[in-house]
Amino acid sequence: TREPTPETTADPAPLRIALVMKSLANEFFINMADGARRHQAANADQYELVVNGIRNESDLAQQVALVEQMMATGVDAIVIAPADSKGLLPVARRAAAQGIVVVNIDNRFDREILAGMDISIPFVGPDNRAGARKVGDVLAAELKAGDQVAIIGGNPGAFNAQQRQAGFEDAMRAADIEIVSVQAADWEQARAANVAAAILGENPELKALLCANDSMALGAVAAVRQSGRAGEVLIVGFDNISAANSLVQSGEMLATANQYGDQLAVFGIEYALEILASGQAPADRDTPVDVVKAGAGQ
Amino acid sequence: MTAGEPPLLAIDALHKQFAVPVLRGIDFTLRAGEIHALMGSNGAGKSTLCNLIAGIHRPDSGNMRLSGQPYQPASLHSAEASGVRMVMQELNLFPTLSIAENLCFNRLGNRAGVINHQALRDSARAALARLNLDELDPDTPVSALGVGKQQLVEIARVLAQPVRLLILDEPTAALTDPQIDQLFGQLDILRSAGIGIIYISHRMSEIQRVADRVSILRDGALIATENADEMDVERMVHLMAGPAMARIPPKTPTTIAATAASNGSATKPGHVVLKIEQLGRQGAFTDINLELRAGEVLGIGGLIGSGRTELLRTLFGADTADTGGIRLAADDFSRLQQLRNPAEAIAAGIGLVVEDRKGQGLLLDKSIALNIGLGQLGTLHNRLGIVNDKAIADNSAEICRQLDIKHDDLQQPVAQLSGGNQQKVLIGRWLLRDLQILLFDEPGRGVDARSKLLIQELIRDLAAQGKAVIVVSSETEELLALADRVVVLSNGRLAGEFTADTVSEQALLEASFRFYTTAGQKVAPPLEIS
Amino acid sequence: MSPSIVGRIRLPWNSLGLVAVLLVLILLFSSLSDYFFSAVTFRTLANQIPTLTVVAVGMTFVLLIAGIDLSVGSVMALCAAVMGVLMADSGWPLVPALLASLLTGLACGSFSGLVSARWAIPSFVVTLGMLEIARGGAYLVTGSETKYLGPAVGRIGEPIAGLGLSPALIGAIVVVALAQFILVKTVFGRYMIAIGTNEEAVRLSGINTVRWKVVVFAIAGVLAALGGVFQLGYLQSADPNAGIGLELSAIAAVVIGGTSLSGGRGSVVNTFLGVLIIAVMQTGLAQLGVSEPGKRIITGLVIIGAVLFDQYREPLGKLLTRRYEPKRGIS
Amino acid sequence: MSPSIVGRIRLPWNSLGLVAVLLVLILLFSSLSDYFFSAVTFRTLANQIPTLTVVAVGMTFVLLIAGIDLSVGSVMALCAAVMGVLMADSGWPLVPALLASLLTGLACGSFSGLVSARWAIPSFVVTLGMLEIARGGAYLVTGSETKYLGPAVGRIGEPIAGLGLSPALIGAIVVVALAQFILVKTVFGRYMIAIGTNEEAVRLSGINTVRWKVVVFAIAGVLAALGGVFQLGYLQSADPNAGIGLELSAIAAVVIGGTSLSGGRGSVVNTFLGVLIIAVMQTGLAQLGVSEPGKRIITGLVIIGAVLFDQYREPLGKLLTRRYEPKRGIS
Ligand SMILES: Nc1ncnc2c1ncn2[C@@H]1O[C@H](COP(=O)(O)OP(=O)(O)OP(=O)(O)O)[C@@H](O)[C@H]1O
Ligand SMILES: Nc1ncnc2c1ncn2[C@@H]1O[C@H](COP(=O)(O)OP(=O)(O)OP(=O)(O)O)[C@@H](O)[C@H]1O
Ligand SMILES: [Mg+2]
Ligand SMILES: [Mg+2]
Repeated sequence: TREPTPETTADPAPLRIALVMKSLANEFFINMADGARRHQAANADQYELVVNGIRNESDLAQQVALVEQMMATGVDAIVIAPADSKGLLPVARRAAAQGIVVVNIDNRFDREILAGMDISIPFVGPDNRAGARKVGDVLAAELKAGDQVAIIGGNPGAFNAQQRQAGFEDAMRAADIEIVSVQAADWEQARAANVAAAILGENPELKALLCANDSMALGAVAAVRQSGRAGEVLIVGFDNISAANSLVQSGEMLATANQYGDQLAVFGIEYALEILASGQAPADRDTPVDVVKAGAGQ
Repeated sequence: MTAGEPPLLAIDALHKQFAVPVLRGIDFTLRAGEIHALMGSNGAGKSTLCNLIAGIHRPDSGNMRLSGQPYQPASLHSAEASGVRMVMQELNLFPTLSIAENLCFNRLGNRAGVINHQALRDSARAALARLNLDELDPDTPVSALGVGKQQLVEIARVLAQPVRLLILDEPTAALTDPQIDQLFGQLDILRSAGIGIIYISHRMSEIQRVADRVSILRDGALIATENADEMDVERMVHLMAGPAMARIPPKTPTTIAATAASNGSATKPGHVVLKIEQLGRQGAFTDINLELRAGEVLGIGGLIGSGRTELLRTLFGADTADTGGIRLAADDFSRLQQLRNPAEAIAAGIGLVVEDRKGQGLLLDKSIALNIGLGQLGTLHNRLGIVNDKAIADNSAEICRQLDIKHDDLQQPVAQLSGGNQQKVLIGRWLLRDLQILLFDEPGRGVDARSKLLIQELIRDLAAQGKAVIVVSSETEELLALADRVVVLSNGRLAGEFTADTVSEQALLEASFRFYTTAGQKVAPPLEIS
Repeated sequence: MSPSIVGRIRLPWNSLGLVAVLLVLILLFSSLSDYFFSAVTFRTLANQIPTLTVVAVGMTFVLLIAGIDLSVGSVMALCAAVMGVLMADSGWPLVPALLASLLTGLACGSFSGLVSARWAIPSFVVTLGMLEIARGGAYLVTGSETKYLGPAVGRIGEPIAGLGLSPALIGAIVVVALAQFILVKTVFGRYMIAIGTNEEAVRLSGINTVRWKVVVFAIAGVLAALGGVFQLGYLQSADPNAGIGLELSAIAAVVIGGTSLSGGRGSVVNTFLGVLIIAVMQTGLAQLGVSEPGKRIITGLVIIGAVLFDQYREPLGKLLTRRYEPKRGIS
Repeated sequence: MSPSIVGRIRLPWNSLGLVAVLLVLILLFSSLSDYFFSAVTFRTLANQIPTLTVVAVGMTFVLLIAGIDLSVGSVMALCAAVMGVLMADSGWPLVPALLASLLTGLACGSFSGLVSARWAIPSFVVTLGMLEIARGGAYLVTGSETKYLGPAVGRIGEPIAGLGLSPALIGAIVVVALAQFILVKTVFGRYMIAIGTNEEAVRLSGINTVRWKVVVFAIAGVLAALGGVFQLGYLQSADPNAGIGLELSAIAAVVIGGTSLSGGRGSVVNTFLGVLIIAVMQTGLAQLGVSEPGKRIITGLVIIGAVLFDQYREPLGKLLTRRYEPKRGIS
């Protein structure tokens, strides 16, 4: 129907790009998807977009299946935010082998393994570890050496959970602040609240809680409030979902990290289009991660 | 022992206690090649004794010898291994397995554990043939059979295997005469083959027909063993009841007139309360037309599987009819309707005492009080919905007295009661409700002679109070004793109606066969009934 | 088991084993952590249990009639979401929003109950479907965003001055008491037990089993909603991903409380004890900072251990069960 | 629904309803998406179903004996993890690692079976415990990170040249065929059904029900392990978080296949159809790029709808069940 773009005279159909995400059930990825859709609407003449996410962020098999289903629908490019930095590589490779352009966003494929493969998959996205480090540094600035903090992590084994935890630890170590406890709360608000409450009970001296995402940060806020130590215990999160943002503005949270999710997918798509056009794979590109603090930008 | 060689089974000083002592020092012998009847009122301990012999329970003390050898079965299985087999009082089939698989359950496959269904079917057919059940397809799942047929399959299962000592615990409770004759035919064969048979039944006539010797149990004690021909009905009833004499003198009314008279309710036909018109249900019965009058007891006879249970269930709204319907006096019979569920039936003043007490009647592991009071809960509570436990307990106690239900405590689970007493609990539930029309499906099932008379009297009283009653019974005696009018179902169709002067066992029997044509379903002409 | 469930007489005795397990856990954690046995910890617990408690009470009723409700987690999320959106976006005041949320729960529960009772579909399947549907609904109404409400709902979860107990906790305790009363004293309670024991027998004694089953699921739905409200008060925000896996925790609590999965036997009080056992264990493990694998393994062992212990505290009970319920729905 | 499911005679007839549902779905998606009805799609499906299939077969056996196994997801993850670690870190070759993984599954299954059968603890509780334990184990062995194996295990999942089918798929189909044979043609199969309907009677006829129940759970464990192996081949890596919620999908497949949750009635072939229905639905929805809420809601409705349809395809069947199996374990 649409006018074929010059670089695809080979096939008359418009380009089809699949965006495969970790989940479509939380704000961060919803923003990502919306950003992508807006971009597609603006460039409707260039490509069609199919957006998919898995029901449970840790279900690799289902995401692999998604990629295959997209391959089945003969897309020209797949922009993927992998649920795991290793588990998704084989299928990505198969896609690439079929001549489908694969672009990796949000969380990075494992470098060594990728290197070991005969393909190159460009990465566009934030460095979770660096981002967490930044947030950690902002927190450290509020604390003094020797203070006690605790980390509430995501699903153990989830790649970005590990990255963010590592980033937090880097920052704390740098400011030699003591991490008294590291516990997982599976990205979940209620679970985080319970874990945080327990940690607070066990550590009367606790000065801060570092949470690997904002949902858990919200839980931590509740726990701190209930323990009557609001103000004494600082809380930082990650992702800058709107609820967390308002808490940061109101000062109940110290800071969170903004990865510009809405841009992320767009960058990926632009990369894909570029490769489809030029056949050249551009270099990896780290997108910015900014710390959101009270008063600072949304 | 008279003869030199030891009896097939010798029991002495057997004790068994559950909550209370159930068997106290039983001495008992069974000779090879005899049919030994075991009689006793409900809860006397018959089933328990047999359960001990069959290895289901273990005695507390006392010992058993099987043809001289010490015999202590560790389980039903080990008992069967030594040739002792039992048909239990309650059904123990696997509903979702086929008849064939049930019949051959403990010898299903070859050494590799693989089943040869053809072989299975063949041996099943053979087993069924012995009870003249050729019309049953071995592949039918047992759940598709009526209770009576399931009982026959159960018997066939036991008969199908080699046996030295056979125990039958009320095998005929759900059977009709032709099958009973068939069964007795088999028993005679076994007897002459030198098999010892323990036979439990509450039906005097049967005892006199088949038994060589009779032993009477009372309250867990074996109080007499005599030759059957030396023992008449009065004596048996007397022994079972014991010195604490039965409230009502034992009697076996034989004709409708007799009953009617004996109950003082000269059968004056009241006004019609229910009209059944062209009622039919796929695979069970067709084109049933009947009128039911206040103050009458309508008996329904027929062979097993003739559709009686289904007819009652349909009247009660438990199953849906495919054709026709009923008219009620409430709206002057203006509306031909079908009750959609039991709740509607009760609203319309109809109650049903079901046939399958275990599966569809009782809450086995719940208290006697709850089981009897279940139907009343809806009324016995205050505005807040708080149950009036006192009232329920009182009612239950009263019912237990009326039907003399042998129990230790109203909070006792019904499962702990003997079969007959369980049946009485079920009946009690319905006596407590004041309904205009009551349907009884095999009310006397497993109930001892005296209680049976009690129940019959109660039913007559209901009629006398102007209620209308339908009684399905496979026991011709019971029908004659109870009913003002008897209709017979044959293969799901009405096959005749009888009143006091036209009825006879022979007539009922002939009617029962009327609509069975195919060779398979035709049953051998019945023997004369002594 | 024995008739005792019907007569309240033996209830306390039945609870003994659970109380023992609970005490053991408390002693254990107190000895392992200097801070466990403290007001703080118990305030923490008091904040956590209301949601699980009310949901588990609803689950107890459902299991009593030999049903199951897998949808409680999603339904809770949906109801919290509805309340959150109404307050945050549509600016409704607390009470009407709260009622709307309870109504949502009522609707979900009634739907599940109606479909499964009226058409005799296993409730497992119907509520499995509802689990998906309600979760989808939660995403829809929130646009998959966590709704932050702030102090507006705070008072639900904050201790009432002087009393030291939060409305949520009080509400939960009232629910437990009321439910136990209903179960033991009222006709409805008897019907639940009877239906769970032998539904057909109950139907054939002229009781409208369909209606009562629907009522039970409706109650479970409302209680799930209430749980959502409590959580909303606690977290001051509505998360569309809340309550994932809640059904298993709830069932675990109920079963630890000795309620039979095949229906006809159970006690709300014991369910509450089950909830406490789970909550104490989670808090304790978190306070000790046990590693994630450790937490999982210990949790698993405690679940099995608690039931095993409870079972054998009263071997006679077991024999009776063995003897009279050869056919367990889910053995 | 009708008892006849067990007799092989009526099997085809019983499967009709499911086949119908399946065809409807396929037609629907084909009409909605230009890409759905293509060889590629079906190859995709072929890659996805093996794991769910074998796990669901194990679940069918467990439900047949009126049990339930909630631990399959975690056990699968644990077994895949064991295999992954052995190959990646300890450098074991494929076959021994595979055997070790199956043994792990066997151990987990036998443990659950033994505890629940020997001490008459509801399998729901025991396997709920095992769900936590095995997950913890998976975290332990992998150190909570995904193990990448690469092509070493790839061939399990890759289509065999010429044949076009992957060993995994072939394996899954063999399992289905074998299991159906066992169920219908062997003594063991009949015992499962008998235990599911009247365990006591089976025990009385001198059969060691405990042993058979343990065997059933052991089989379920091994099949969960096999599912893990297949997934390992598919992902070429072992993820300790794999299989979360798998138990529900498996049970959904089994129940859609018409197996009774209260035991005694079921068919492996129909379970397989249930798996296909679920897989087709997921693939179709993904290809259409339906929104997450949409996916959830549609999935839920299809689950309920499929069972409802299957139930009423044969209303007589329902009456039979009504009349002769009043006490449904989980109704
Ligand atoms: N498991 C049990 N626990 C407690 N009491 C029991 C148990 N089984 C049987 N009883 C009691 O033992 C007594 C004898 O029961 P049994 O079944 O042997 O009577 P029966 O002679 O067979 O009566 P029926 O003619 O009604 O079958 C009854 O009082 C019954 O309540
Ligand atoms: N749900 C059913 N499905 C198939 N056949 C049935 C069903 N219910 C009853 N039948 C058959 O229909 C006939 C009527 O059964 P029903 O139980 O009503 O007979 P009955 O006269 O009461 O004899 P009994 O109850 O003593 O077996 C029997 O052949 C029975 O096997
Ligand atoms: Mg008896
Ligand atoms: Mg009948």
